[in-house]
Order: sequence, then C-alpha cells, then structure tokens
Amino acid sequence: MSGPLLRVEDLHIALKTEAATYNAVEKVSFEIGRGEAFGLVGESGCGKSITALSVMGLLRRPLSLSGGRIILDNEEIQDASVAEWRRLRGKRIAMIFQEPMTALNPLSPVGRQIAEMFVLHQGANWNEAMDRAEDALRQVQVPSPERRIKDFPHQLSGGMRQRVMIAIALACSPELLIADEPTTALDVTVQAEIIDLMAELCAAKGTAILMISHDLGLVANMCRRVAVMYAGRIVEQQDADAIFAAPRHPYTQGLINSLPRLGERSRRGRQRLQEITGVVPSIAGYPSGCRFNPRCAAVTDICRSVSPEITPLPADGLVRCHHHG
Amino acid sequence: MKLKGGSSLWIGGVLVGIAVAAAIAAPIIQLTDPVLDANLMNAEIPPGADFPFGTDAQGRDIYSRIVHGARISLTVGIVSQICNSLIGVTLGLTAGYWGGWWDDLVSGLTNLMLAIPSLVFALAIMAILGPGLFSLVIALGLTSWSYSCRIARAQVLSLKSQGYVQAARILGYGDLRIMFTQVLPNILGPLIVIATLGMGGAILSEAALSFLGLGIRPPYPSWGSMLSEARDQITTAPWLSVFPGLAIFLTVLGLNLLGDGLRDILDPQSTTRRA
Amino acid sequence: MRKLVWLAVAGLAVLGAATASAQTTPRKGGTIRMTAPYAASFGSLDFHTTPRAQDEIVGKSLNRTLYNFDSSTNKLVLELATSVTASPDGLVHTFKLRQDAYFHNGRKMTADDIIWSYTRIMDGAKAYPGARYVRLIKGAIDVEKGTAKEISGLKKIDDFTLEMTITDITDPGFYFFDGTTAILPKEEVEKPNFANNPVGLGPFKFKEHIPGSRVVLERFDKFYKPGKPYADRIVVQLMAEAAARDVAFRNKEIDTSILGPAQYVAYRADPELSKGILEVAEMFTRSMRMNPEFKPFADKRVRQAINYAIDTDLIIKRLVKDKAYRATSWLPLSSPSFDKAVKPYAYDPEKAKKLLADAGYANGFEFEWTTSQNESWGLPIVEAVIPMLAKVGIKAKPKLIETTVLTDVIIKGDFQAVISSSLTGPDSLAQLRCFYSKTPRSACNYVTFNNPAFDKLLDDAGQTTDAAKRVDLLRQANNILYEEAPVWFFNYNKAVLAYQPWIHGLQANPTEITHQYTEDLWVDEKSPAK
Amino acid sequence: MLIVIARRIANVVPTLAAVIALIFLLFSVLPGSFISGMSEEGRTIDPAVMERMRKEMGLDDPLPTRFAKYVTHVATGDLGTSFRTREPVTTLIGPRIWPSLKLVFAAMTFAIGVGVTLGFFAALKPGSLIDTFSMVGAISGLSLSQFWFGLMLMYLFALKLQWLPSFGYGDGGLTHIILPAVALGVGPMALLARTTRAAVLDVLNADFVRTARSKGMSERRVVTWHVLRNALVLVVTIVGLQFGSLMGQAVVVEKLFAWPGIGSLMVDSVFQRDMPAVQGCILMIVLFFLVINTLVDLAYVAIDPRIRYS
Repeated sequence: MSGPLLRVEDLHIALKTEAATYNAVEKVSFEIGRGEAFGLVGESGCGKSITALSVMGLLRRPLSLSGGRIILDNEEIQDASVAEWRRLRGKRIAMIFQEPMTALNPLSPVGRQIAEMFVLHQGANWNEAMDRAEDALRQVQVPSPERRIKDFPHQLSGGMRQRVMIAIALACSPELLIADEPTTALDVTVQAEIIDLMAELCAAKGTAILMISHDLGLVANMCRRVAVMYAGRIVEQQDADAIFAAPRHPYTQGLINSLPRLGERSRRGRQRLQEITGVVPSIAGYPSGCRFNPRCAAVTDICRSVSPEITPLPADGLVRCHHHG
Repeated sequence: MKLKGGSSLWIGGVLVGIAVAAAIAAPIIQLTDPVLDANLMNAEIPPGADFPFGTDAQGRDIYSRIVHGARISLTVGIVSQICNSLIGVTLGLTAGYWGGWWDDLVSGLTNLMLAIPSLVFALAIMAILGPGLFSLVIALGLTSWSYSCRIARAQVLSLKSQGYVQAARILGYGDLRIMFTQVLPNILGPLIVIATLGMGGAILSEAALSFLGLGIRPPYPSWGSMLSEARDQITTAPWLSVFPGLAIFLTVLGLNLLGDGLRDILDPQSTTRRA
Repeated sequence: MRKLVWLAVAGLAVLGAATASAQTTPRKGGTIRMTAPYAASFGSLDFHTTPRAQDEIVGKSLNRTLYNFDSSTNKLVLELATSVTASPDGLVHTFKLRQDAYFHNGRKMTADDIIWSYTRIMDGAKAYPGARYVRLIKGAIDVEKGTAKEISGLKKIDDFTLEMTITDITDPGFYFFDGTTAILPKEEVEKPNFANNPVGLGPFKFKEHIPGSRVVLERFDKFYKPGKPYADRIVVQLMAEAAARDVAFRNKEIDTSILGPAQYVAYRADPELSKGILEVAEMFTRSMRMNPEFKPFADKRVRQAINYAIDTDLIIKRLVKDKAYRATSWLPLSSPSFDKAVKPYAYDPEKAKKLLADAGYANGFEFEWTTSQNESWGLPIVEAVIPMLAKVGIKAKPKLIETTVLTDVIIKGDFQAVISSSLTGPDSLAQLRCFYSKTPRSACNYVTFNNPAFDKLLDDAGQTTDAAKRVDLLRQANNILYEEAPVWFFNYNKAVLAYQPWIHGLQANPTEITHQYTEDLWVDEKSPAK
Repeated sequence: MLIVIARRIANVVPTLAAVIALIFLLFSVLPGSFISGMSEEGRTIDPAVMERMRKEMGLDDPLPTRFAKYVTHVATGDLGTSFRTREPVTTLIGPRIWPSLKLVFAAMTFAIGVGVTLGFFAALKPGSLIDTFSMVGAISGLSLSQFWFGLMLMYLFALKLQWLPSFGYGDGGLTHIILPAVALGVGPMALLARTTRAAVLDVLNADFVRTARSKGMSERRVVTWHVLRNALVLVVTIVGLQFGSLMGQAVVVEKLFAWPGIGSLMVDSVFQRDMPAVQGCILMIVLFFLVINTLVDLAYVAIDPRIRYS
C-alpha cells in the first residue's frame, strides 16, 4: 500500500452541445492522501462539482470525460465498466450533495434509503439493514432514531436531512467521501454542527474527504490542503495555512479579501468587504490567455495572449499565473 | 417534450404555414368555386389532371373545397382559442388579484368546466344554438378556458407573493394596469403554447361535432363536415374522405408540433405540459 | 338452386311485389339478424307509447294489429279478423275475429282485448300517439276528453264479433294497421314492468333487450298461422351509423341493411352484393315546400319557375344515384289516384326565366332554404340545386338545422322554403287533406294552401262511398297540386334493403321497407348465425 | 384518513349542484320541442296530442317551478321521466352504465398499458429508436380524428382482416370491445406516453436519483426503487383527468360502434329532445368524473406521503 488514495491527472471534461464542444474542465490534477481532507474551492460554474462527479463516474450527457486519468488506490478507474463503478460507488467512494431537500427520495422513508446501502453492498436482508440504518442514524446524532427511520424526508429539517445524507454516505465506511457544498443550503448555526460531525466521523473511520465549496474559510478550517479552481482550471494549490498567509493567485487573493473576518471589522471600520469585480465568464466565452484576465487588477498584456503555465510552489503547492508572487 | 432539437418547431411551422397560406390565398389558388361550381355531370371523378383531389358527389372540386375549408377550420381554431384565452385570462387574473368570494366562484367554475367533458358541453351548446360557424366558435370558445385561467391565476399569486403588486400599488397604479402590465407579459408564452395546442383540439372537436350532425353551416365547407359527409362513400369514393382526413391530420399534427416547439422556447418551465 | 325474385320495377305500375320464390320449402329454425337503422336506441317496447318507425321494426314481430298491409297486393288486409261487413252508409263495420290468436302468455284474444286496447289508447291523460287513428271511432273523443269511460262506437257482439262505428266514410284499414294501435293483453300491460317484458300476439315472443344494442325475440309456437314462423330467433341490432352498417353487412354480421345512395351504387356494382338488393317505392314524397308568406312564393309562376329551373332528373340520377323515383305531383306511385298521364315538370331554364320575368322577378330574388343534413332529402340536394337556381337568377342561401328541429320549423311556418320528406300514403284522402284550406298549418297544411276547386274535390271525395269515384276525385285534386306547384316536386323515395343470400321471404313493404312480417322470413343453412 | 376522504367528498357536492343547475338551464332553452323528437320522417304528431303531452310532462309550468321540482326529484335519486319512453330516466340509464364502464375501463387499460409502457421506455433511452418511434406515434395519436380512426380500425380489422367483429355489444365478450376501446383509448394513450416520458425524464434528472446512483445502485434498481413511484405521482394526475372525462369523450365512439353506453344514449336523447334523459346522462358523466377524481385524490394520499399530513 503506497501512494495517495486518489490521484487525478490532467483531467479534461467536455461539454457537448449541438453547436460545439467545450472544455468544461481542463488540465486538472490533484492528489488526496488516505484519511486526508482536501478542499476544492471556486465560484459556482467553475467546474468543481463536475470534477467531483467525474470521480464518482456520474457525468451524464451533455458532459463527458475527455481526457486524463483518475487513479484510486493505484488503480485507474476512469474507464471502469458499469459494473465496476457500481462496486466503487457508495462502497469505496461516497458523495454528499448540496440540496438535502431534493437529494433524498421524497416518497421513501429515510430509514429505507439508508438501509439500501447495506442491502446493496453488504448483502444484508431488509430487516437487518433497517436495524443497521437505525444505528447509522444514531451515529449521525439524530434524536430518537427508532422513530425517525420511518419518517419521510419532508418531515425532517434541513440539518436532519443532511445528517441522513451523511449516514447514507458513510454507511459502508468508504475510503473517500466527496462532499459537494454540504452546508450551503443550511442555516449558519447548523453548518458548523454538520461540518464537525462529518470531520469527526471521517476521522473515526479513516475516510478521506474531498470537500467542495465556494467558501474558502470553511474549507480552510477543515482541510489540510486546498485547491482553487477558476473557469475550469486549478489556479492555485497550497496548504490551507499557506494559502491564507500568502495567496499567490490574484483570484485567491480576491477570495480571501472577500471573507469577513472576526476582529478585522473594527480595524477596517465601515469599509465594505472587497468583492471581485465582474462575473465568471461563461463556458462558451472563455477569454484567451489567462482566463481571469478580464477581472484581474494586475493584468498585463501577456495575460491577455498567453495562457499561464503551472509554477510549482513549496510543499507540493502550485500556482497558474504570470505574475505570481 | 420534443422530437429532436428544434425539428418539431420547424416541421410544425411548415405544416401550419401551408394551412394558413392556403386559407389566405384560397380565392386565388382555388381551381373552381367551392360552392357554385357544382356540376352533377362531374360528380365523383377520381383524382386526376382536371381535379387534382377529385370531385365530390355534387361535382365540386375537392381541392378547391379543401383550400376554402382551411379558412373555416382555422377560423374555428383561432377564434375559439382567442375566446378561451380571453375568458381564461380575465377570470384567472381577476380571481388571483381580488381573491375572496370571486376567487372561490372562479375556481368553482373551473372545476365545473373540468367536470363536464368539453365535447359534451360543446354538444349541448351546439344543440341549443343550432349548427353553424358562429355557434361552433361559441361552443368551442366557451368550454376549454380552464388551463389559461389556472396559469393566469397562479402567475398573479406568485407575483403578489413577490411583492410586485404592492410595489405597483404604492406607485399608484390602478388594478387593471397592474394586472396587465405585470402579469400578462409573464404568461404570454404559456398562453401562446396553450392556444396553439388548443387550436388542434378545436379542429378535432369540429370534426367530431360534424360527425354527430352538429357542424358547420353550409354551403362553405369545413374539413370536418367534408369528412363527415364522405364517410358513407369510403369504399366507393375513398378520395372524398382521404383528402379532408389528411388535411385535418396534418394541420393538427402541425399545430401540436408547433406547440411543442414553442413550449421549448416560450415556456421552459413547462407550465403548459398537457394535463 | 334457390332463386330469389327481387323487386322488378316494371314501368311505374307494378310495385312492391317482391316475394320469395316458392320453389324451395322454407327451412325451420335458424336466427334472423335484422338491423334497426334509424337511431341508436329503441324508444319503448310498449308499442302504444311509441310512434317511431324504428320501434315498429320489432313491433311487427311482437304484435299484431286489426289490419295489416299486404305488400304483394299493396292493399290493407284483415289480420286479426277473418271478415268484415260494412253498413250501406259506410259507417258501421262488423268484424268477425280470429278464434285462434293467442297472446304470448297463452291466453286467447277476444273482442274485449281490442276494445280495451283502443280504450287505453284514448286515455286523454297519456296522449298516446295512436289516438289520432282511434279517434275515427265514434265516441272515442269523449273518452279522450274524459267525459266517457267507454268508446260508444265499439260494441262487443260476442267474444269474437266486434261492431265498430266510425265518423268518416273511409276504409278503417288505413287507421288500424299502424303499430301504435296494436292489440295488447290488459293483464300484462297492467304489470309494472310491461315495457321491459312486452307481450303481444305476434309470431315471436320477447326474449331480451339490451338497451342501445339489440332486441332478441324467440319463436312463439302458438302463433295462428300454421307452420309459421320459420326462424327460431330474431335479433334486431341497433345500427344507426351507415358506414358501420356497411362494414357489418360485408362482414356477414347482419342479414339485412338499409342502403343510402352511395352504398346503393356500390352494392349494385358489386357482382355478389348486387344479388341481394330489394327495392321498393316507399310512400314518401320529397319536396321543397314554399311558404306563400314569403312574397315571391305567393306567385304561382315563381313556384312553377322553380320546378322548371331545377334539373331534377339529373339530381336523381347523379346525386341520388337513382335511389328515388321522379315525383310528378304529391301522391306517390303506389297511390291509385296517381295519374300516369301527367308528365313531371321538364328541365327548362328558359321557361323558368320567362315565368320569373312575367311574375316581376326578371332579376331574380334571394331566399333562405331551410334544410337538414339528410343525405337523400337534405343538404347535399340543396347544394346541388343552388347553382341551378343561380342560373335563372335565384339565389338560395341554405340554412342548416337538425333533423329534429325540422318538424318544429315546418309546423310553425318558420321558413321561406324547406326541403323535407313527407309520408304520402297509404290513405290518399288523408294525405291530400294536408292541402285543404280548412286544415290548420299546425295539423299539416304547412304551406297554407288555399284553392276552392281543390277543397270542393276533397269534400266530394270524403262523402262518396263509391271507391272508384273517390279515386278519380283524388286524382283530379292531385293534378291541381301539380299545376299549382305549392312545392318543388323532387322525388318519391326508393327504399333499398340489402340482404344476405341466405335470407328469404323478405317483403317489399312500401309503407316502410324495414317493417317485415317476420313470420314469412326464413334463413337457409348457409347463414353463419348460430 | 377518514377526514381526508370526507373532505374530498364534500368538495364534490358544490360542483355537482352547479352541474345540475347548469344542465337544467341549458336544456330549458334548447330549441325544438320533445314532440319534434317523436316525429320521424314525414310522420307528424297530432297537435292535440302534443298539447296534452306538454301538459302531462308539466312543460307549461314556469321555469322556477320546474327547476324546483327537478332539484327535489334529483335529490331523492329520481332523475325524472323520459319524454321518449315515459319510463323513469333511471331505468333508461341503468342498463347503460355497465357497458359504459366496461368500455371506459378497457380503453383506459389499453391507454395505460401501451402509453405508460412506451413513455417509460422512451424516457430510459432518450433519442433512441424506440423514443423517436413512440413520440412520433404519440403526437400522431393526438392529431387523429376519433371517428376517422375508428372507421379505419373497423375497415382494417373487421372487413379486411376479419379478425374482430365490427360493431355492437355482442354478448359482452372481449372481442366486441377491442376495436371501440382502441379507438377511444388512442388519445389518452398518446397523452400518457408523452406525460410518462416527461415525468420519467424529470425524475431521472432529479437529485435523489443522482444520490441513488452515487450509492452504487444498478440503473435497473435506480428505476425500480426510486424512479417508478415518483414518476407515478406525476402520471396519476393525467390518468385521473383522462379517465374521468373518458365517459363523455366516448360519445363519438359509442355512436360509431353502436355501443350501448351512456354516451350514445345522450346523443340520441339530444337529437330526440328527451331533456330528462340528456340531463340524466350528463349527470352520470359528471358523477363518473368526480368519483374517479376523488379516487385519484385518495390514491395520491396512498402514494405520496407529503399529502397525508398537509
């Protein structure tokens, strides 16, 4: 047993429309070690969610994998067969989605939806599976699980539903948990609880986490290493501490400046949080050169014509900018 | 829902376009007068050089009658759908806007309209008014406004909950102005889709009512009445029924395809999915 | 070889003479599958309550009336009586009744049953349609008004002798052959569910009725004609839709079917189907009535002009497909008063134009023509006539109404011109009274015809007991109608019944071709029906 | 649960009352008297008889009196006396109910069986041959004139192929019902194919289906465990509406195939101006609609837990 748990190499994801084919994700590479928590950060539409889906083998038309390798535990899985994927999903890689409201089947009791995991992957019969589902609910700290297993999703609060999602995802103690904006739809007070619960359970089971969020602060708290994506590419990757201390890419800097920070408010007075001007370009209209150039404060001529290459940084870090530093 | 890409819009548009063009240009593209050029010596001639679609029992040119029939059938479709839309939108807007007993009354009426199948209702109205174009338009125009009514009402309620209406009221706009300027543009897309699909339905209903002996008033032909008159001759003179039958089928098909295509453009949330 | 003689229309005189060949002996047993083509349901099986021709298709098997119409001689013949004698003044008729007629419940019919049935029909509170016929009997009207309990003109001499006093000099046969005057058994009628379990005197007894679908009848073994009926069962299928009937007939699912013009052509052209066509000149005259309240139609010359302007023969030939006989005047071909010497109005647009000019309508005029959708005497005819009238300057605007409303419109006089079909037999005097000036419009003088000479002829005909003289008077009256042209004389219907090769004994009944005396029908082994 | 049922039934009452009032008013202004319905080609009825009949039927009473009478009678289950047969309308309608129900159920079985199946498989493979075929078929089915299609079926299957009887009720067996049921069911079938396809596609794109896939379920299990039931909720509404209105839509098919149902009785009665019978038929048709839709509402409660508590 050597090497990282998950290695994504030079990943390309294509978006096919009737008119043309676009690269929704380009040249994305990263590694996640066993039990490690890795963060993928970016604005919506930057390609982070579909990167995660590609790792689950869940890309669906019009999206498809167009290049690169996904290696799980030294095994290439990007070309896995339908049956192989089925054995990977849920059992070795699990996923939590953003909307706990819609991610659960509204017509099925939550207990059953958890129990399915035991039936599918551990060959349990439904009675056993339901008992285990009750235990799973207890693990995610749902009160009176014996009654809740019969409840339908609409009878639970958002936080409770996300706990159910976690229970489903961790039911078979997977090696990797992908959490796609797991708390975005929740109240702020509940967010921390959920994050803590997730971190705690993963630590206990030795599960690695691929945490996907637009919230750099949240990710930095939880993950050891963080990658920042912009317009389909990873623009910077560093240790969480390093990225806060010394963000190298202007986009990362912008993200950090837009975060509210305790204690700073008084110092800055009534000054508004900084925002990154402009919007994420649409996939059909990526600018030439550096894709961030229309929004970048430090833009120069080269940024508009030449796409920046990767510059390695210390401690396995990297940045994709002509003017890093 | 669509066949493939925009092809349903395209095919539907062409089919409907042909029907509309035939209707508009009928007096020009007709070969003979559809009513007065009856000549019993020419009765029941199969399709050929002189009469491309053949002649009917009275010796009239079927092609010319079909071309003129397009006028009647499309008029029935268009006018009845305008009626339905007007009734539906007016009731739906006012019900959603004013609420209260009026809303209850309108939703009661809507339930009533849904409970009596529209063909049965139209049949009753036709029996009262007697056969004829006017009665037909009334019968079909009064009996299927429930969809547009529901959509209008739902739109008003959603705008109300978003505070648009209060804002407009604070600005001093009158009720009517608010309704029409705020609500109507939002439901125009779904309305057009409903009306397009409804036109097809109206043309089919016209054929059904003709079959039951309650169709259009002569002597100008509708496709339904031509089909209905020809049904006894289906073994002896099949062209009498083939061409009006095809005209109905292709036009309604065109309208349905067009409606589907328009829905993709005008009503992406598919509030009008046939229910 | 079974050989059927279908109706040969020899000239115009010999009509309704179709009978099955007697060369083979009729087979006993089998099922006869007839169709009821006029509506999708039967009205009622209590035949006193229903005047519909549709219902009488079943009624002819289930019931019997005092008289019957004999299609082979075109005469009214005694059915439930063996003889009748009339007093010299022609008003008192004494009937010797059959002594072998049994109701389906096994009871023998007597004079009481006839008296009871006629009295029931006159129940004023119920307004039975047959009252119009029974009203001929003296005192019947008092029962209707409720001033008498019994009809004074009906006297039971003994169980099988009945004396009937009538109020008009006429043949009572014209009145008492109609299905609405059927003789029914009191004890059964008074049961609560009679209409669903009808009992009568006919050759077949009731088995089942699936409303909207069919009636099934079974052979009645105690029927009074020896050896009859032949068939075990009769099924009368309801089939109003002509196209569906066509398919069913070709598919051999039914034994008889009424044909419209289009199918008449198709069946005649088909080598197999053409062998099974029965034709008869029915007593219906199709015409366009012209309302004299609409000014142009008040002028005789205009009415004649219209008769000249329309190429009636062409319409009959091409559009009606010869499924009709050209009408000369009002009375049908089968009427003894029909005048063979008179030629129908010729097609002569020039003469029509001249007549119109004489009448002051040189530039024509416009009128509204009320019509139903009927294929033989409705819209298709009107559509064919429109261009013909247009040629002489008359613009006709069709006004389509439902067949149901047609009667109302005609009775109310709410039309300028209306095309319809009228029953014109078998009682010629009664039919011509529809042009008698004292007959109100609501009764049947729909064009408010008023001609003193015509009135006089009818008065005389009503008072004579000399049958030949009456026939001649009515002939003259009919010819006045021809000259006055109160209507456009279009045609007399040719009813056409298609039948399968295995059914025999069909009668060409000119009062209504679907009304078959089923005791004479039989099917041979080739019938696919079980 | 009982409260839900009671509430649904209570909802039906005002609609039914409104229908009764509406049909009464509609048909009191119908032109042509019932007498015109009794007279046939050339045979007219004595005016004196007409007068008497009008009186007997109470047609000369003022409208409000007649309405009051009608309502009280209907409330006690008496639908009046037919003008035509002089029998109670209930005895007229009674024997028609079963054939009508049979036809409607057969048509719906066909529509659901074929429509839902086609729509379902079309949605599983969008853009495939079966999808294109089903959807072209469905939209064509929606564009067909019912009587024309019925006539074609009759010619093809009865006359040309001689597989099936062309018309009528027969002995109530299966062979007679096939053609009318197909003619009646083709519209709802087309609609259901489209709706089912849309519903299944909707559900297949739902987040919870992605969740199910992420659990490592086979596509087949995803469909049977999660898609079917959710799609059913969407389809059931359409089934209910179609089903409910089918008895009224059957008018044309019943006429064409000489099927002894409520629809053909109604058309006949309209043409014979037999108002009490027409009113009775419409009432039955509406009642059927309301009953079916109430049942569908209740079926919802069984299928969709979200409704039970709201």
